[in-house]
Amino acid sequence: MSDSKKKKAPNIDIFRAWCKACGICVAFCPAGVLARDEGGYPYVKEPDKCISCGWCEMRCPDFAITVYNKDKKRNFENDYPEERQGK
Amino acid sequence: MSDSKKKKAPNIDIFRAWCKACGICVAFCPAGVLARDEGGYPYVKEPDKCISCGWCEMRCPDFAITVYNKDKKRNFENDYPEERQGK
Amino acid sequence: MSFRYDIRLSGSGGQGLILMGIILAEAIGIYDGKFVSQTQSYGPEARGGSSKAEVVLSDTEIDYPKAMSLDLLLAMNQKSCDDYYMDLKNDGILIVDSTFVNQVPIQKAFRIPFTRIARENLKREMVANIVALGAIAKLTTIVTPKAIEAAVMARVPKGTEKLNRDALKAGMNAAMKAQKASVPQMLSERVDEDT
Amino acid sequence: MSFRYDIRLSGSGGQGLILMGIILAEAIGIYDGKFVSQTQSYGPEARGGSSKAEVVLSDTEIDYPKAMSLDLLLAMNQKSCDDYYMDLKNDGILIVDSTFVNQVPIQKAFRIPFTRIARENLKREMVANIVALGAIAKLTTIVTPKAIEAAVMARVPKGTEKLNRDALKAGMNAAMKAQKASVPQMLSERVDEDT
Amino acid sequence: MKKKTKKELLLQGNEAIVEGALRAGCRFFAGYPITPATEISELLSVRLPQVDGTFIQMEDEIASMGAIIGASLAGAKSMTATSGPGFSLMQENLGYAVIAEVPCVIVDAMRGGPSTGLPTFPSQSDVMQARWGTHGDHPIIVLCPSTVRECYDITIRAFNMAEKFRTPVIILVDEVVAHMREKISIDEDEDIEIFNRVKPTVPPEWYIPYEDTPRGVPAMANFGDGYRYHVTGLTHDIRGFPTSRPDEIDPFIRRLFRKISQHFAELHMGEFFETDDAEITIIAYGCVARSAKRAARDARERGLKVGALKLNTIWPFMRTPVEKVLQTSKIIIVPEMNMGQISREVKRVNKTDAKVFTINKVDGTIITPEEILRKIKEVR
Amino acid sequence: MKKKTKKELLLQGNEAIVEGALRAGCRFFAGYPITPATEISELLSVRLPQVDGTFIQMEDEIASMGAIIGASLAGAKSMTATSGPGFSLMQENLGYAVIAEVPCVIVDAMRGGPSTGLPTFPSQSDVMQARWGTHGDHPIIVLCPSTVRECYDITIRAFNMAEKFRTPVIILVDEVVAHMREKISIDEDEDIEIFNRVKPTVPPEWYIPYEDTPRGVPAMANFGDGYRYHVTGLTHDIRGFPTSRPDEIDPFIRRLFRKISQHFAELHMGEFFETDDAEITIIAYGCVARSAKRAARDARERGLKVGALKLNTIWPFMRTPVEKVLQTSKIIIVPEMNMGQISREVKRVNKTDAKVFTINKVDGTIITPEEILRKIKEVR
Amino acid sequence: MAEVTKLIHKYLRHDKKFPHVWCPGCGIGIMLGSLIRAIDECGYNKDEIVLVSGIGCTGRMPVYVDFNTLHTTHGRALTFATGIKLANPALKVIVVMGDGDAVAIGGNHFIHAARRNVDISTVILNNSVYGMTGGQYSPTTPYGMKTTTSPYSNVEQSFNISELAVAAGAVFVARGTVYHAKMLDGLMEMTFKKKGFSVIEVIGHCHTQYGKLNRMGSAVEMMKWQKEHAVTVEKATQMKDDELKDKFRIGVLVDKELPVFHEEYEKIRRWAKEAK
Amino acid sequence: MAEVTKLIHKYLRHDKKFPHVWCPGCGIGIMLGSLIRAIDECGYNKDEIVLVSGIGCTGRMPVYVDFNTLHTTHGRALTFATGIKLANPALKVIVVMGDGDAVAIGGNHFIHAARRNVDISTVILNNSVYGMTGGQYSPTTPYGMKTTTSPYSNVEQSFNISELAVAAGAVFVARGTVYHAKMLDGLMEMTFKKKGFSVIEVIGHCHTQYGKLNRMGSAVEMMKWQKEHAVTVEKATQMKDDELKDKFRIGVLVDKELPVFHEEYEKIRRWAKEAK
Ligand SMILES: Cc1ncc(C[n+]2csc(CCOP(=O)(O)OP(=O)(O)O)c2C)c(N)n1
Ligand SMILES: Cc1ncc(C[n+]2csc(CCOP(=O)(O)OP(=O)(O)O)c2C)c(N)n1
Ligand code: SF4
Ligand code: SF4
Ligand code: SF4
Ligand code: SF4
Ligand code: SF4
Ligand code: SF4
Ligand SMILES: [Mg+2]
Ligand SMILES: [Mg+2]
Repeated sequence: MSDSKKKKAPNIDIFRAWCKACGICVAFCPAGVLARDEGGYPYVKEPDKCISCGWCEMRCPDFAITVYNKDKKRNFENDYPEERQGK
Repeated sequence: MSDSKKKKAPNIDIFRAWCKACGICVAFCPAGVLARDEGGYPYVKEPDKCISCGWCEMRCPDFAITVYNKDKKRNFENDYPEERQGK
Repeated sequence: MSFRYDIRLSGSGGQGLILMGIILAEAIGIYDGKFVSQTQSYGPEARGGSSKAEVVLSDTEIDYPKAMSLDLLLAMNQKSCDDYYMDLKNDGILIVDSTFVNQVPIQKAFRIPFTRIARENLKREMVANIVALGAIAKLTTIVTPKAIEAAVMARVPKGTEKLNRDALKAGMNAAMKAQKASVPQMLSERVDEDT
Repeated sequence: MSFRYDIRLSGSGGQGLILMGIILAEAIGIYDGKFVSQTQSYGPEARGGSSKAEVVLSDTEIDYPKAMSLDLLLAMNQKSCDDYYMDLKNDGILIVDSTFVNQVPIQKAFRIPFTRIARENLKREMVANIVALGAIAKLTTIVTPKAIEAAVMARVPKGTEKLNRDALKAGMNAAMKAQKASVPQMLSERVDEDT
Repeated sequence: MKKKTKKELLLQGNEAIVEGALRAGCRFFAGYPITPATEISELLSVRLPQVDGTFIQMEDEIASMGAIIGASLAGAKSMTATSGPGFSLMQENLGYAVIAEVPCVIVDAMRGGPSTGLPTFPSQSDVMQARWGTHGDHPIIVLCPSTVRECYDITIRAFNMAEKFRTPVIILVDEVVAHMREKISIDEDEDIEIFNRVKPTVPPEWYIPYEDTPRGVPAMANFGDGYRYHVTGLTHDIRGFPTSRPDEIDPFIRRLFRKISQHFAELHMGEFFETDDAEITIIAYGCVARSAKRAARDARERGLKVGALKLNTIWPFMRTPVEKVLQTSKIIIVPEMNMGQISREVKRVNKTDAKVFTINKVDGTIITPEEILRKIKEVR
Repeated sequence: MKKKTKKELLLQGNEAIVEGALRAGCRFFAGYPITPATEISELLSVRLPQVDGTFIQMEDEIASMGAIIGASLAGAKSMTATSGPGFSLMQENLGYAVIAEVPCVIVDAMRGGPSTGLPTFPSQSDVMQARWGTHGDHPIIVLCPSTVRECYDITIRAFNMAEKFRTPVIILVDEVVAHMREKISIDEDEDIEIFNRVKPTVPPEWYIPYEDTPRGVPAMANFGDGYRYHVTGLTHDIRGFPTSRPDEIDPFIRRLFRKISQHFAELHMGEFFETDDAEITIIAYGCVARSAKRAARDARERGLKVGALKLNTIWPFMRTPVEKVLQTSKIIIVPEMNMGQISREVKRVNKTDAKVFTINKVDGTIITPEEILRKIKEVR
Repeated sequence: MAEVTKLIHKYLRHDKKFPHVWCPGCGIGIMLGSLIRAIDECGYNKDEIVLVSGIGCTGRMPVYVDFNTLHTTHGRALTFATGIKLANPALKVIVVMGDGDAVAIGGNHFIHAARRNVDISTVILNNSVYGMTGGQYSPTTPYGMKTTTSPYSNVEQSFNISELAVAAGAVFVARGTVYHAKMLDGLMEMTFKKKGFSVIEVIGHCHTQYGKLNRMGSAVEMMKWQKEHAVTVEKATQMKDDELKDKFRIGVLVDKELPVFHEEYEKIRRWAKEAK
Repeated sequence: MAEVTKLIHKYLRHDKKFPHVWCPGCGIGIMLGSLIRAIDECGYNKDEIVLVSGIGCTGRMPVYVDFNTLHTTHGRALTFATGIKLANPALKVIVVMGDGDAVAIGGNHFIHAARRNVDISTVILNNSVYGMTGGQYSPTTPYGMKTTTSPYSNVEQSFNISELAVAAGAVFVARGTVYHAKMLDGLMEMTFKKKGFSVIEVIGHCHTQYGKLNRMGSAVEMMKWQKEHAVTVEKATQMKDDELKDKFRIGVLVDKELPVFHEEYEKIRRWAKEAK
């Protein structure tokens, strides 16, 4: 796999039919990847900045956003000790 | 008031109509004043031993026993600090 | 019409009347094979107060399950005797525990000191009810002595079999005595009726 | 028979149709002094979905409180237009928000872009309902402009009076334009009927 | 254009119930939110403290019913409001209010059932529950408004009856009427009859809290008034103490019934709408009574002699008015938003040759005038 | 003297209910103690664990009703037992069992009411509550034994009906019958019909949990059987999902009624006692039916043509049998230990000239044969 | 001077059937004595007291005493009491309940009344069983005990009523026993004097049902058990955990301040009138 | 790989009306995601899960997911769940409730199920309000807040759901927030794996009702509040009382062992058969 392919920007898919434009994904994206259109709906404004953390997907109340190519390790910003994560 | 009068044995009155012969007054009299007849009913067996503590009266579930000439100070054997007695 | 016999067992709360009722019903129903229905005054309200159990027996299905006109009344205390004797049929039988019942309102009654017998002869006041059952078996034809004994044995706690068997016996014996004593009275009663 | 006029205001959840219904009913009932009854689709189930408010007015007590054959239908989106136009009387009036309603099933409709007017002229999309109220006051005789203005003023939050007055005005103006445009259509419709 | 006066208001049925309650003197409300009765709670939480009353939201409907009984015993006119599921939960304590003779008002805003059913859609299916919902035989007063104005008036009447007869009074309002807005004018100076419980005038030693009186209703002392007495849900003697003596129970239970049955005329409210010459009479209540009147009007326009009898009192059943139309009409139609509840009663009292037909709707939609008209055409 | 066999027993009505339940396959009981139903709990706490069943005492009757519905959904035949106050509390979840179509059996051992009333005395005053106690219109099956034998048999029938019709079945037993002891013989080898719920046979993808079927009763999968479906107390479509579409609700609610009404003949149980030539027929149920039979016997002895109709099915109302005696008898007497509940139904269906009289007793004592005889003499 | 019984007679309803309904030796009667003495000591007049109960043996108490008395439905006493207190805050509202009444069917009302801090004094007689209905297990029946509905053994954990009251927010929680009758007088008095939702759990005994089934002996025996297993809060602080293992604490467990419902509601009324 | 959403889709009932019923931004949807992921992580199969709810916005959850699902009556979910678990202990029973469902009308069932230690995992979404009925105060609405039935101010004290669970005897109690969604996955998983009565309180938000009335802003704003006011149990141990004053703890609050009801009952069955 080429280097460029590895660093390829993640593919973020927003499923408009289910999205309710709540703005949560946009507000909490740690990398400022997402923005809201005039209707309040999210769109991927800065695809390259995405760090594949998956937080947008995790917090979307409507299962309307999908992050492809996410880091297998589930790279969430996590504020809770590993041993208490229920694994 | 003469000395003998002061020491006069207390008058213990058992109201048979209400007494249910439970035996509580007898069992917990600290001075062994009371005893049970064949029907289980209490009677004053040793009037002179009575220390006027009033416990029999206090614990009778049926308000069937009265201690006259009780010490005004309410001379109960008490296992609870004065300040917590709600006065 | 079919044969029907109405019994009321009455007294005060602690005298074991409900158990008596059950044993009697079981003896009549299960061991003697008749139709039987047993009812009772019920509930915590009855604590300490009056108590009564009724047994109705018949050779066919029983419709009304409570005692109507009594063929047999057992009164284990004065109050129940006073309250219920009016419900007796003319030829009904009254049996009283003469330990407690002093005033018997009608002549043709059997007076037997069940409690005294239990207390003095058997040293256990609580079997007064079994003593009374023995008497009933003797004084009436509604239950066989065999059936009553089997029913008692099936219901009493283990280890008390002898005591209870003795109690039954004592009751039967006392009944025989009473029976003799009361015969003339009953006859005189009958005579009265005829006049 | 007494005069009765049935109105349905319809659209989607967030378009303020219930408030419209209340204001219209209040204008007609309290300020114009007619009998009025207002009902609505109700409940959290209606969240985000369709919404409708109905107003019935009359010069006597109103029996059936829901709209029957419609004298006036306001459709603020396509779905409600599609769902309800069949309920219009032959000479009933259809008013649509042409911002959202593209396909108007009948000819004699007034097409007014309430939402666009609110959004563009008044910079507040949420007053589209007030714009529509203005239009209704103009296009029908069921409510006086004075009454509608008073009712609006009584219900809107403090500080928004001017905005809402402007919205009403804008609605009335738009209605006058639409009225002119639609006259021939209405006539042609009538002609059709006669044939 | 008329001037807006303070007294002309566009109110929802639920709001009018609140206004009626306050006007009647209600000063205590305990409830638990439920659609479609919630507005009553919400508005009273605003209004009651303004008049030194108390609003409390309890942990459930059982508690709400308990609290209003307690408040009433302490002297406050009290009320709760709920819908079917909550009404089911109130049944045990409702029976308590009956046997202990505690005045209070319960509003059941009917929605589709059974169970959670159709929370936001109308129904009339709690009519029989209102009569029979609690265990043990008991009389009950149940009223039912058809208009916003009636919501106001009937609520006042409900409080009056509760106080007058020392009994819980139920208001059954359907979702349509509860949420409908109509203009009503409320004149605060108007001379409306407000009834307050009759208090004992005898000295405390003479007070017999459950005394039999000619009216069947004993005087009621409030807790704290100096008449110390005992209140219980057990069958009790005239002094309020538990009894299991048949000779005390029987007259007591019968008095409970008598105090209602003896005042039928006073309790029965309704409207004859062109029934005098009607060959067909529609008997209806709640929102459906409006469709019924409309249908009667429309039918008359078509030359059919149709009338309508509106029932505003559901229980005790309006036997006399119903018998009257049974006598005069050949056909009776009972449209109801249930599978047939009041129609059973109509049939029960029907000793004539009149035929009783039903229209039953249980799909969450109101019975329309057309549906009634269709039935008229079908059966006449 | 006959030999005691294992199968001849002197049992209380309550005990016979327990035996019947176990025989029918009951394996789960949740309840809360209350007089006069407590023996059922107590005995089942001994017996259920012996047969790998579960007994649990819940925190109240609401919880008990919830638990038996849950247990039934998980596959166990389940039951609860209570008396009036607890029965009132069960009403909400009872309606749930109706709309979600969950088989279960509820015993209400009737005592004097209303409210706490007369805890240890008999009554028949929950008859209408059993029909109408929960909010929302709904059908219900209610059975009522008169003898200890019937307690056993009817309990088995109740479980069978519950399973067959996917519905709660109520057993109303009065305190007299609940506590009366009679001899009954139970043959464990006897070939008694035991009905178990019909499970789906289709693959899970095809399963339609609330499908309309000719019988009106859909097949029922247990939770865990591999048919994952949704159960709700909201009105639902055939797949079990909430709906507020009138075109889905209407057939659903009507199916609930139809599955009962279509099987009246099967559901109706009772006894005609010398009614064929009877000029006077007594209609009764529960312990009073025994007095009725006795009264009929005694009357016949006196030369009066009196019969009795015993109702073992209270709801759905035994219209056809009742109509039959209404046709043949000139006089109907309905003695009840309430202020007149079933008599209302008799009057409702009475289209003949037969006169319907009532005997109502609410003082905690049973109606005696003499009282009925007295009435017979009074009215004939 | 026979002040104790004489005083009690001042408050009894003599026209009611005495001897009372309770079994010989039942602790409920002893508790009733304490309750009366504490009320007397507090100086309330009879007319201002409302004594409310639910259903159960304990629930039978109000009928015997000459106050405003209210015997409600099973488990619901606190809901009625809430209505009474809020409709007329001048009344002193005391609620007596059995353990089943209070924390089985009535558990929810109990925790909510505590949370709201309605000014009610709550007296709970905990005899670990449903006495009235014949000895079925209650939520306070200890694990392993026999009752008529746990014939083999109770498998449920039990509530600690006082701790539950604390967790729910009661501002005053005390525990006593009927054996320690004198101490009970004092605790009862403190409970009544406390403003807000105060609770006293009274350990009693039901020897006729619970005691019998578990071979715990007569009323006397069971009271001896109370004597031996109760430790005052004060003593308990000086004891080790294992010494305390089979003991329970008596005395004042919690005494704190929180806004009282009807006083808070007075504020609401002021604000409401201002907003009008 | 889009495992998160893909995984979720594996469990959704697609034939049900999506988007779901909840308001834009409502935390219930986020919690649903966590719940599904935790179930997946635990490795349960769909057929063995029974998801039970009461009535409320939160109560609407079961309809969307492909398990055995049961939408009961308001407040009663745990009673149905108890019946299910005891009738078929092989089933994994999970109950989801709103705060009102769980501790207002359902409070008694909650404390009793906890006391009995019935093997049920209980998930409570605490949004401090009755969402479904339009924003009335609930037992968890803090003192002083406005709701549609406390228009001036709420005068009641509020329950701490987790503490109540502890006092009632729950063997496992955790708290999380919908903001801390990842942590929630883990806590949820632990809750499900625990045998006995386990509880997870999930702090959510109802911005459309409660948030609006108290000017707390949008869903995003309210989630920021969660972020700022939550402190993990671990961190909290290192913080001073005054630092913790307006904070709440998230993480595992209690994890202990007690006999589990259905296992205990197995013993009873053995004894019962022996006694037979
Ligand atoms: C709704 C309802 N359910 C059940 C009962 C039956 N019942 C009466 S008292 C009681 C329990 C009594 O126990 P407790 O509260 O501990 O009081 P105790 O008798 O032990 O003093 C029960 C279950 C009832 N009266 N009402
Ligand atoms: C017996 C009963 N009472 C009241 C209601 C009305 N009701 C439905 S949901 C609800 C409260 C919802 O609040 P919560 O449990 O916190 O859930 P949320 O909607 O906030 O998620 C109420 C009171 C009902 N359905 N049933
Ligand atoms: S979080 Fe989900 S629903 Fe909200 S805006 Fe983003 S994609 Fe849409
Ligand atoms: S994956 Fe992370 S960085 Fe990428 S858009 Fe989502 S939240 Fe932002
Ligand atoms: S007063 Fe004290 S010493 Fe005297 S008899 Fe009573 S208990 Fe015994
Ligand atoms: S304590 Fe009272 S009731 Fe018991 S024996 Fe003594 S006097 Fe009698
Ligand atoms: S049953 Fe128990 S609690 Fe009730 S009075 Fe008797 S001893 Fe006391
Ligand atoms: S009302 Fe509140 S809790 Fe309910 S869906 Fe909307 S935001 Fe969520
Ligand atoms: Mg107890
Ligand atoms: Mg909530």
